[in-house]
Amino acid sequence: MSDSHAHDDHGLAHTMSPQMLIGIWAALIALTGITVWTANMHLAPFDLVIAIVIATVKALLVALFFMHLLYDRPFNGLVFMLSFVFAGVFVAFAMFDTGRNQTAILARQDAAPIVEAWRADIAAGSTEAETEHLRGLIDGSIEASHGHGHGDGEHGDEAAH
Amino acid sequence: MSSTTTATPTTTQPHQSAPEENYLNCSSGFLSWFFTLDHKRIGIMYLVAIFAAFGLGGFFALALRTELAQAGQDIMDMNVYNQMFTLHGAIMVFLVIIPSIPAALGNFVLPIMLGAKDVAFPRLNLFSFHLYVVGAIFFVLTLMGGGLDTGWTFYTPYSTGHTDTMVTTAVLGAFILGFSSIFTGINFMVTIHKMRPQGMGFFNMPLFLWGMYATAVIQVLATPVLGITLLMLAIERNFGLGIFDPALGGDPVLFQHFFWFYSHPAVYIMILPGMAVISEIISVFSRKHIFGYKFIAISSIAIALFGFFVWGHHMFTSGQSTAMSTIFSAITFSVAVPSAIKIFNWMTTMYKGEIILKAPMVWALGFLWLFGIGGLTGLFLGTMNTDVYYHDTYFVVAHFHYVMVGGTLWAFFGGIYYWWPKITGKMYEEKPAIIASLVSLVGFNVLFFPQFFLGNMGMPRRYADYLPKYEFWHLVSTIGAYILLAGLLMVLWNLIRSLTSGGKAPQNPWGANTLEWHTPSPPPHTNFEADPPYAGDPYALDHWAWDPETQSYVHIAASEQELARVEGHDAL
Amino acid sequence: MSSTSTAAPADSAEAHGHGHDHHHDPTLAHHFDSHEQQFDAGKLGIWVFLVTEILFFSGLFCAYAIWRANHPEVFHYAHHYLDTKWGAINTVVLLVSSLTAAWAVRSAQLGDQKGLQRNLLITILCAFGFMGIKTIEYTAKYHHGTLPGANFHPHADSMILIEDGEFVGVAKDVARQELAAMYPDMPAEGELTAGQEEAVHLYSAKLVEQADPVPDSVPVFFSIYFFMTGLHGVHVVAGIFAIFWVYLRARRGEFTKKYFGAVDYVALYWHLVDLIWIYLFPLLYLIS
Amino acid sequence: MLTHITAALASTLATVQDASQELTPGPHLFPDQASTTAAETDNVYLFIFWLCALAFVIIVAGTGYFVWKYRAREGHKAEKTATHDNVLEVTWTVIPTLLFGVMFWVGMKGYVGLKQAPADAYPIQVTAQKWNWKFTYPNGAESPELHVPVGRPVKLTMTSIDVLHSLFVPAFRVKQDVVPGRYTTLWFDAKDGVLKEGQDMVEYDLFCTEYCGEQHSAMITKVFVHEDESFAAWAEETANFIQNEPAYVAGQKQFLISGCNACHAVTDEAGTGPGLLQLSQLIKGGGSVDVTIGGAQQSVPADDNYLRESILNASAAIKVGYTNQMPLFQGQLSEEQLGVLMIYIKSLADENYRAESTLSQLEGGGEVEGTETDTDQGE
Repeated sequence: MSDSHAHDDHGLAHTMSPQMLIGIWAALIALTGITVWTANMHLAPFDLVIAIVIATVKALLVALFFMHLLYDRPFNGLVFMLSFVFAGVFVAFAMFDTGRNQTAILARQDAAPIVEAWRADIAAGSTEAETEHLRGLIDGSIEASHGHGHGDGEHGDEAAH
Repeated sequence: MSSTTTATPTTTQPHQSAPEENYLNCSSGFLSWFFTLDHKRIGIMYLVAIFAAFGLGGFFALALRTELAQAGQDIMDMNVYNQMFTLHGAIMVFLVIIPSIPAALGNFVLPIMLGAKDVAFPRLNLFSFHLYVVGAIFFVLTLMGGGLDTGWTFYTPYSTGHTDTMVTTAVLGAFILGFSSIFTGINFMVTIHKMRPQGMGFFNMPLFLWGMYATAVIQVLATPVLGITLLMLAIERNFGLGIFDPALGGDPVLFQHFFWFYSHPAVYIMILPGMAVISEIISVFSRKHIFGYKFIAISSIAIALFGFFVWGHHMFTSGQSTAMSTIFSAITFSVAVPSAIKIFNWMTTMYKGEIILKAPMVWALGFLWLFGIGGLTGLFLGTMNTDVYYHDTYFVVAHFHYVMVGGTLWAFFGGIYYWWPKITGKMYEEKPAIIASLVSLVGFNVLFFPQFFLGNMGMPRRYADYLPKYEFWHLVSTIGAYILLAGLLMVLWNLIRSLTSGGKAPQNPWGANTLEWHTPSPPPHTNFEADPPYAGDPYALDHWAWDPETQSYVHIAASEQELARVEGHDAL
Repeated sequence: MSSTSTAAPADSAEAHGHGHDHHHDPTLAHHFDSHEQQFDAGKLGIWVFLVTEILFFSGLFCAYAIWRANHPEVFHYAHHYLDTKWGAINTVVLLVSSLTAAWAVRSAQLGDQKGLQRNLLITILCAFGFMGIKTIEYTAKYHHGTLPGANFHPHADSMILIEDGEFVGVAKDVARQELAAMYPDMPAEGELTAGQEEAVHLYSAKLVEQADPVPDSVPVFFSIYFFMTGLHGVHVVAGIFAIFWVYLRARRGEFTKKYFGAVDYVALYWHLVDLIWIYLFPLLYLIS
Repeated sequence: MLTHITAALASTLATVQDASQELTPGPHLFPDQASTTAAETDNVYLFIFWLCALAFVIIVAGTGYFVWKYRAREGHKAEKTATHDNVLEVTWTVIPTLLFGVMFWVGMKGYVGLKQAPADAYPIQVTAQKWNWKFTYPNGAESPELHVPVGRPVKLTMTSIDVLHSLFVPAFRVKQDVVPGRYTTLWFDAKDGVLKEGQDMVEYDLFCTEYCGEQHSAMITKVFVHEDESFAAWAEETANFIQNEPAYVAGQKQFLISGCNACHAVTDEAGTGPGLLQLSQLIKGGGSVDVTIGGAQQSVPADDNYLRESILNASAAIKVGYTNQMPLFQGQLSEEQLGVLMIYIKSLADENYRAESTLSQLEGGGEVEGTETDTDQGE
């Protein structure tokens, strides 16, 4: 077979040593930390680039060592690479075209009705928010109108931010 | 049986008559088929399923043509018409043309050609067949539960927000069929890579395997994108995803990019296997070594790869940017070159040959002519300003039917006739088979050639009704449809006749040298009775000579390695 | 089969046996010549499968890329709704599981049954952990009404406030602080009465009105977020089943030094799931 | 089959002429070359056609000849010839490649030409919706057919309010999809030659070529190419028809402009939507209509309010027995347009609405309102 008999000497496949496994893993954890850290430094406009570069380094570590690509038959690696080439072409061509057409598309962006809908929705929620009413509610002299539209206090602690 | 025993007719004789055990009679009962791991039986089940689907799609086609025979709404209203052309397209593409050659013939032939006992992953193979069945069921559900009227292209936003037909069911069906196709692709790719016999390097493979390999590459790389696209479509429709629907700020043209990234390569999933079959038939029935083996092989791969960079030529009028259209048009022509190369090599193979006009060859010649027209008319559509005129007119309809039907379907029937003796162990009647092929050929051209004229006259496609000035050619076209129907019925009748009352097929009725002809017809359960013979040059046809006694070809020149092999084998 | 009788000396011993004893070896499928061929076939098969997975996800990454390129403002605004903390924790969880998965392969190769089972178990646990955290995140989104596409109806309380392009905070929290500053009766933290709850709600609605307008097509960000993480989640769940299947087989001691393909293949799949998350994390959570 | 194809081919070969002339009906059956760019497209077509004809003859003649010359027969055996020949391969790789290169080049030149509208082009807004076209002209005129001046480049700026459509004028050899959520443009120049002596107008077909639902194949209209004065006159008249014509007559025109006729008959005949005569009678007699409002079935009085709502936002109350197919006309119709439309529908059953006086007479020729709302279509 074109690509066979490359590794007869060590069994069916290469075996990773514990040191290597731990080492690679530590590196991955470290890189995760770094990427979070850099993200908080607001390095725009390079932030995206940096994030992608770090992610790619991590991906390479996983692929080459955890997935044994470094020791595997070269053809398997080639196959894997191929997928990124074609995915890349797909994304690149599609992006290039939509990018060129943005002017035409943006001309109608404001037509997203849903956004309008919930904006109105929220505006309504605040109409009778006068100071008096607020004070009353807070010191308890006014009964809370139960089942008001938007209450979700009990889940507040999960608020994403 | 290993070819050495065929060395003399005498030893062949008793073998031919003995009712030996084969994959057909080794076990029986529905379950022994439906849950078999034997690639041969799976191939046959595909064959049956595909014929059934073809019948359904063909029925829709006839209904459409009948409606269009004259202007005005005659036998169906616009809604029904829209549903019929949609289901005709969807069924023919997803259930017939795409699986036709790879899943049916490929499953049967590929492992035997490799001298293997089975494909690399028999369970996966069975699984893809079961997926195919499930997908088909989803299509039937679509049919029952209110039909589908989006066109097989599912263009947004019509499919997401403007039709209340069974889009989701149909989309899921196509999604499942996609995975059936993917798994077949993976299976064939691995089988070809890892299970080639000793002495068969990539460049000693029969060209059929090259074609299958190229097809598998596309199935693996393109079909997943169809999967995600349809998934996004379903979610867009049911949950307002907002990627494709302009009402949510999405972009309908983006959907067309997603869709054609799969669906253009899919065109090559459909035609490459056809070319692969033709490469075998032409050589065998010209009694000549195939010409330009390497170029035919490489051109298949080239088509497979280039095919990925040309999808935008379906979108010249869609609102795609001029720059992108230009790039796509340029690359599009690069795909045309390998096809041209193949055609010329096939013709040169026939040159100074000994051309035997049996059914497979007649279908193959039909392929050359019809695919010739289909391919050439493609040039008008790859060229940008003529495409602006022809896009979404009957010219396109005629073009892709010449490729899909005149190309793939003709090759499919050629392949069926070619491997029929091997698959069933029965011979078919030659004369009716040839007549059937010719009738179909005439019918096909009467059916589709006028549609080029309609295209030139500016007749748009997907029209339930049309202006009176188009009536004449539509009528001609409809007449052709019925002639084609007659031809195909004759084919069916001919094949059934052979099953019921066909003569016993010899091991090698055509004198081909690929490995499947080195084993009895039909093959035993494990494909070869002993170890398969050494795989020499698949096109060394002069190793076989016609033997009038057995009415079959017998092996005359066992190659050196082979003899060596056999001695070694006896020693064990 | 084919290659046997003329096979290279290396596997001729096996080849010699072919046709007779491979029926006795349950771990070698009848249509393969040698364990090596069987293993390599499976390996190539799984790699090709991973290729299809990459292209499957490519559609989503394409949608992401196009939207981020054309509407960066949407991403800069909407990522504040995601919780980097959870994202980071999940990344670590997956990395741990990747390590144990790789280690499981090593154990299998060395025939260390105990280690194999232990590693597989840890991997499964991590997978569950990952899904657990995802559930927490999804529930929060559900309660805040930040659902994909047409279902995007965020509650005023949980909307993100941006003023002059600067991130201020979640409306509910800001509201509570400002109210506390204005009214002595309003506790800065701790339990709130129903009335105070409503006050906070009404006031946040007011804040939201005054804050910078929310960019159009924000719903699409959540479409992409839910679709990408959701599809990834489906793969995690599938992984749980696959690994569990391998674990059961390992418990039955089915794997040997010559036959551990299943472990390797499932591990490869699991690494890919990890690999996709490695990209999802910065692309969705870490936008500055 | 050979006979058939060669016949079809022969008939085409036989009568081909120089493409710069008109090809009607001609061997290739093209429609008139009615635009300045049509000839170039047809020339490119002819160039490729002849190459294809040649290639096809080579394939058919070649294979046919071989089949006959080398047919299996007594005493004829296949000759062993070379199994490959790189010179040959390179030849039939390079020659097609070069030809394809030329095709790409000429095609691209033509395409770029089709994409670049001249600066002085006459602008027309196109709004497509299931299943009719609305063309809006700079002076506020609106029409369901496309009217253009002869010998002057025209630029269409197009958008759709529902699904994909595609505007195709065979005679002009132009086609462009109409995409919801964005603007696409198309230009052409109806060349002077199309108007024969004494003609002041000539018409061509205009098709929708992107499948858009049930009545896709009915989404057909006409292009009228006018000689200059007659175009100006037409535009003037059309812009002001609401003022200058009796309300119910204007209403009838508006009925066509808004494409109501695509789904609604003015008899009781049911189409995609209900026929309107019955409604008109109900309004006259003060009857009521059974409708589904938010899934619940109920009966509402058939009065002006119901009529108005049904026009502006039909989905609010769907007449029992019909599906929600009607597009939203809220914000698409000015009060004048809506007014005359309602008068026309009521006039179907009620003579009293057939008054002959016109708005401009009533307003004493007051200035035209509503044209603003007409022109800001889809901006």
